[in-house]
Amino acid sequence: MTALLSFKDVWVEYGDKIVLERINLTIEEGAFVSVIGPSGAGKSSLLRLALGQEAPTRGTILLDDIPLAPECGPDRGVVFQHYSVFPHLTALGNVMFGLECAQSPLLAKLTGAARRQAREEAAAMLEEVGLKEAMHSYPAQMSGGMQQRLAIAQALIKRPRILLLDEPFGALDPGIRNDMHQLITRLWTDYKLTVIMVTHDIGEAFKLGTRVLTLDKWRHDPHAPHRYGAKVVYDIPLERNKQESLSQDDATQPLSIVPDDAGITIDRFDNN
Amino acid sequence: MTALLSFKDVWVEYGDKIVLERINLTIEEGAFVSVIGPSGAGKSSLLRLALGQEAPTRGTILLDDIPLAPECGPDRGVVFQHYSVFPHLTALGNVMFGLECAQSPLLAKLTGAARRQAREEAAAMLEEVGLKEAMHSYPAQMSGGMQQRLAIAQALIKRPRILLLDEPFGALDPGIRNDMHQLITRLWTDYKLTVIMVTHDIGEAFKLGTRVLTLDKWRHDPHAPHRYGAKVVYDIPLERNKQESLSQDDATQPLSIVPDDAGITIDRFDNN
Amino acid sequence: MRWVNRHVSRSRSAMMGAIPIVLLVVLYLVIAAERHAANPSDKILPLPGAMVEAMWGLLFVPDQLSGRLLFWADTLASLQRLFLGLGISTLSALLVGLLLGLLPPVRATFGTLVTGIAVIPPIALLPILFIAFGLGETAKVALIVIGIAPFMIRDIAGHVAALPREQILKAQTLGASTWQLMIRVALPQVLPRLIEAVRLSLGPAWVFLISAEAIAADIGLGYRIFLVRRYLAMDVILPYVAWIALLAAVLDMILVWTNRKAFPWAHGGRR
Amino acid sequence: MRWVNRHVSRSRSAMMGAIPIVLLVVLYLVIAAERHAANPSDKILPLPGAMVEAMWGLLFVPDQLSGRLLFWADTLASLQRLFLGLGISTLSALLVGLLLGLLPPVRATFGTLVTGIAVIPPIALLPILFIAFGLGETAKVALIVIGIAPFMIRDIAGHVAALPREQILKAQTLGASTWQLMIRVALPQVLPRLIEAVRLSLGPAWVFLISAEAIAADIGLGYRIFLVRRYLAMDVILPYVAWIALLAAVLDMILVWTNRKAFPWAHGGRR
Amino acid sequence: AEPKTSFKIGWSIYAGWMPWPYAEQAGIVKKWADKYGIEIQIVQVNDYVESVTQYAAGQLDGVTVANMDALTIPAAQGHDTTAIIVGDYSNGNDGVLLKGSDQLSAIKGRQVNLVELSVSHYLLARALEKEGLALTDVRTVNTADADIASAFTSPQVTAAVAWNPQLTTMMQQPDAHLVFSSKDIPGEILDLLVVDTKAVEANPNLGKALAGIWYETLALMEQQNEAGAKARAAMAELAGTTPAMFDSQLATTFLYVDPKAAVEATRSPTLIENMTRVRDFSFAQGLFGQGASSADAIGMAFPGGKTLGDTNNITLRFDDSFMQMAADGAL
Ligand SMILES: Nc1ncnc2c1ncn2[C@@H]1O[C@H](COP(=O)(O)OP(=O)(O)OP(=O)(O)O)[C@@H](O)[C@H]1O
Ligand SMILES: Nc1ncnc2c1ncn2[C@@H]1O[C@H](COP(=O)(O)OP(=O)(O)OP(=O)(O)O)[C@@H](O)[C@H]1O
Ligand SMILES: [Mg+2]
Ligand SMILES: [Mg+2]
Repeated sequence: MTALLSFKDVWVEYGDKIVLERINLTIEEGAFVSVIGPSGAGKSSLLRLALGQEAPTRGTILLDDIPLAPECGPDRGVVFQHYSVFPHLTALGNVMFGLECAQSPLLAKLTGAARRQAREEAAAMLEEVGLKEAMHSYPAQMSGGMQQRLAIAQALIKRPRILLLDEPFGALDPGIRNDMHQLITRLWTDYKLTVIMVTHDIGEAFKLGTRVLTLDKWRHDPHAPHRYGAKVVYDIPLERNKQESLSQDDATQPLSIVPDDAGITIDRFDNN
Repeated sequence: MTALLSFKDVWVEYGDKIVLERINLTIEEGAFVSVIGPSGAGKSSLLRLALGQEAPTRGTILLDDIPLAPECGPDRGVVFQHYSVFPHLTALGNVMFGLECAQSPLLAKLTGAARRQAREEAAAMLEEVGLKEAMHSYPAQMSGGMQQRLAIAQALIKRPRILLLDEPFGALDPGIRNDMHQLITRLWTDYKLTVIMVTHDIGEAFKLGTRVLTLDKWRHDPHAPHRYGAKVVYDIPLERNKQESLSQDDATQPLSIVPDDAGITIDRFDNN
Repeated sequence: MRWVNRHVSRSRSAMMGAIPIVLLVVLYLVIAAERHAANPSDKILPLPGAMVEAMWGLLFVPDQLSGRLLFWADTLASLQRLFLGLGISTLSALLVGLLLGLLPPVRATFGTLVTGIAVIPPIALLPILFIAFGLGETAKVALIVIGIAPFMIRDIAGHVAALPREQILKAQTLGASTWQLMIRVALPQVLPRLIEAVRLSLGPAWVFLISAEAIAADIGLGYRIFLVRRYLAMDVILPYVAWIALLAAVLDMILVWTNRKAFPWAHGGRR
Repeated sequence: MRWVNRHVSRSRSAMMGAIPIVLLVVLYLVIAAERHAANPSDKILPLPGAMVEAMWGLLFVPDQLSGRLLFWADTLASLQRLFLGLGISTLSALLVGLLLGLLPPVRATFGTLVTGIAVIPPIALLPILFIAFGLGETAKVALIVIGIAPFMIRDIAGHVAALPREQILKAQTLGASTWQLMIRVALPQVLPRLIEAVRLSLGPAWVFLISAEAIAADIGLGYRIFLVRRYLAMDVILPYVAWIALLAAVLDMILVWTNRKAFPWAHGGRR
Repeated sequence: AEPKTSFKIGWSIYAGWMPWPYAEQAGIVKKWADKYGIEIQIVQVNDYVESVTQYAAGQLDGVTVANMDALTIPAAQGHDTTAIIVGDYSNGNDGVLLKGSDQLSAIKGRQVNLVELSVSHYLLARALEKEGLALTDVRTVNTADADIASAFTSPQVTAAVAWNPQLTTMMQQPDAHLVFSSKDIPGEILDLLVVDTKAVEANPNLGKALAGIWYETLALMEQQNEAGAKARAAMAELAGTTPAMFDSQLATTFLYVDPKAAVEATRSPTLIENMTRVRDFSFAQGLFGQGASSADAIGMAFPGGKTLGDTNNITLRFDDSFMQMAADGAL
């Protein structure tokens, strides 16, 4: 498989605080990369870089071997950690938005048959995330988990080439979370997406990913805590989950080998 | 133990949508109640009732056998699902706020020795949640997990009689989460707090709670999905975790019997 | 219960809101009565009787020459100017505000200019204004627009610029072009604020309208006030001012109501 | 790159901001030159030479009667009034705005009154103002305050009322009394908006200042403008207006800068 | 080119000018305009100064104005202006008011509120002159004409100069004394109708129509019968006042009802004398603008070829020909 996204010696700094340090990373087309690491390590920062929301302080990021513009576009979909949806649109409106933008450049509003079709598609996606009955609710009328699912539905309906997920299932109960796992795996296989997912659930990381990255500070100086940034300290490929091997298989099979978290979270405190 | 908080035939409705239905519940002083249930079931609504943020549509809530005023006070501490902290205060300022309010009624600002002491106390609490080095950062400069820990520290420093936690550890990695479990259990035992905690992690619910409540719709009519609200469908006492039994014991011992989620999350979809 | 938590029902709120106004009216009556006791021909704080008498003719007796009921003709003329001015300002605030708030290059280029225009007191430019727009209706409407539009533009632009960055990013990942972002994300979210801005501008709009009518007009509420001011006819001025306040308050209420009805998403929060 | 994403650096921004202003100046010069070609004694759009000449005397030659340099004396007098008016308005906006925004009973009782005052055009009530405040400096400052304070109060109250409900609740669970909530939660968070409100009020404040000076004064920028207005002495009016705009723009810049420096938390976001 | 046939005449509220709007509403304007095949629009400008500056800026073709302002505003700006009707002179319509004293001399050292650089300023200068004082002996505070009445109610204001109708209002203050008025300087404050010289030269019908309107209206309002009273009542209403108040204002206005009297006043040498005084005061106050080097900078022309000041820069002309036509019944 070819390199879709590559980070070349990337640094992220805020003032004199080093957050990410010397990140060298190549993500292949069709990969499902799980990113884990302690709170404050820089996982969200890494996603922001890939999204084009922020430019690295040093280093370059290449998308298809072309330097990434500090701009995000429809090739990348995102679910933010603080899941944000459009407060002025109903659930249905939020999900339809992407379809409308693509099909109606001028008004971003559809009419007639096109509208009906987009509506159906959006309704189907909402049903998949379990929001069928909240279709006409505004985000302010939804619970936390419902808003999160809405954000997922909104990103998934576009089938973006790269999907960036920042703790997408954090506010969901195990049952619904499992359904979401199935959904995302199905879309990932069907549409050959590339997924980068930040999660705190190590089981989830290993269950879904074809590769698990662990971000953490590689050194810690108690007198100058901001001197050292996080690096990729573990990079575990999981052949088992690769799309080829999954294609005949059921993606939702439970994984038997979920590593204990003790080995992965190295220094839990003082990461900030 | 005596009844601290009791719900008597409580209903919560939004327009014609019934969210909570006929809730009858007695929470004893010193209990650690874990609340689980599918997304959108009404867990946060239940906490809002206990907090006094919202009044029930029908029914009464008694605190110490006195009807609860629709007002929250320093006897109840809270960590919201969308963890919110004061954006204009640093981490330290956020944690000190509660101490300052109590000790300086006029200006809510401390000086001299009192200030130094409050500062130390707050710093110690921040260290406990792993934010020692981010003490002088503003919330906008923190990661999601750091903000969540800040919100926890802010609530804990007041040692409120009743602590209401809405998915307090959702954005934390397993290592830090474990530390938080220890912290909260210690404070709970030391200060004889009463805790109501909403969580999606069933393991966590059973590990920490003395009682696990499951909220869910008791009936579902596909043609009128809003007709039926959620009730307490399971109410499992866990003698093992009770404060008496814990006092000599280590609270953080891993629980061996974590029930499978299949039996608890009854109808995962269409709860909204 | 703590004062922050004392919710006041709508009907009680209306009652409580009336209290200070009633008190003020009573205070006025007491002072006016006192002044009249000292000087029965006092013109500055007329008693209600005098006001009713003075207003009667304006309200119900057609003007000999034109056959119009002056009070109503004044009201009509002023409201027409006011609505035109407000309408133009609102539209331009929406248009320019969106562009300015959303597009950094536009903001860089025109932000300073808008600020500059906003801080130039249009009253100082009155002579130029009348020369540029003539003595007709245009100049009056123009004064209102020049007076309030820059403020509204800046307010809307500020609000658009303060939209959560995440929303702008997310819309782009969903394929929205700048234009689509503007009309589907920024525009609808800024509409409630636009209504707010209109509310806040109502006061200044009246000020500019009255200033314009004071200088060049032959009809209008402001014209009448400045006309009779030569005679210190407070018995006409005060009812006119009260009428303006009433009109403005009703407008304000309509705007509040519209805001609540038209944008349920902005008010359907958890509160 | 999409226009929304085109970030403009500060130095370029300053340059781009100058473009439309320079263009306007050039446009003025062209039109003025044209008018002067047609009528050499045209007074409405004076050429720069005439302005310099007219201003020279005001700037550098002491006035025969008072011995003052008129331009500077005018500026000083006006700025003094302006700052007093702005200061009083800002303080009262903060005070009343906090109370109104935070405490529902206060809002219910005084909200209507503030709205009422906000929409009453103060220049219509001048006679009453004269009685209450006389004709001296107090009256001028009072006109500014009455003109802008209600707007600022409403703006601040609206902003306080829009603080996330969660924060108010949380502060209470942390033991904050209403008073503590006001000074420790609402006040500091509303300060950036207060500076914003002062910025937005600068324009109206100048308007009221100039109106006040037009009505009764013997010194001040507005006085001078209205005095020479009758001779259509645009060669004095235009430089004066430009000077006012410059003063206001500088004030505006200082306020923006203060806002950024004083409230890092409000600007230290992820952007 | 076709001569212009559509004209705008501005007016503002003053006792001596109220016949204009009345004539408009009573159809007299239309009658005369039709007769001479032109269109005349009578435009009210609420603010007196604004009406004159608008005329000076070319937005109006004619305006009602006091002699001093005609000289210092349009004429001083090089706007060639012709006074075709000398309507009246102020005979008590302008006055100096003092509180607490009925002696003019008490004004010394006081703060005086007035519309600066206007006829009020001139009146004040003349009053001080008669008292042997100079303008430097008082402190003037510019006060808008619409606000001066209410300003005078403030205890801080103890001296003011104003014209009617404000003057009447102000005199009703318990403590107010009229210590000097235009009655003391008859004929010096004239109320004119001026028009753009070029316009009236190009189309003399304008002058004829205006003269026709004016004298027909004056004749009507001077009738001491019901029709006259009705006309005056209508004018009072237009001025925003009561008929009684309006009549009292007319009493202090010396209207040249008879065109012959107006012609006579325009031809009399006292006009030149008065204008000399006015222009000297104006020049001393800097009202001729920066460019003027002497009181002669602006030229004036009077009937019979008499002139005053720079003959190469005549911008204010007194033309009695239309009044004469009215007197001759030749309109
Ligand atoms: N303002 C409102 N108007 C209408 N419905 C509302 C409103 N607020 C909440 N609801 C509904 O109440 C139900 C319960 O919401 P609540 O936030 O209590 O759920 P929850 O159990 O906390 O879910 P989650 O686990 O996703 O946070 C949801 O179905 C939601 O749609
Ligand atoms: N604007 C900023 N200024 C200063 N420091 C910042 C800023 N934004 C983020 N940081 C710091 O960058 C670090 C990484 O933040 P990031 O949000 O990427 O963490 P994370 O790995 O996503 O953590 P979490 O799991 O808690 O969400 C944090 O220590 C945070 O304090
Ligand atoms: Mg994160
Ligand atoms: Mg919830």
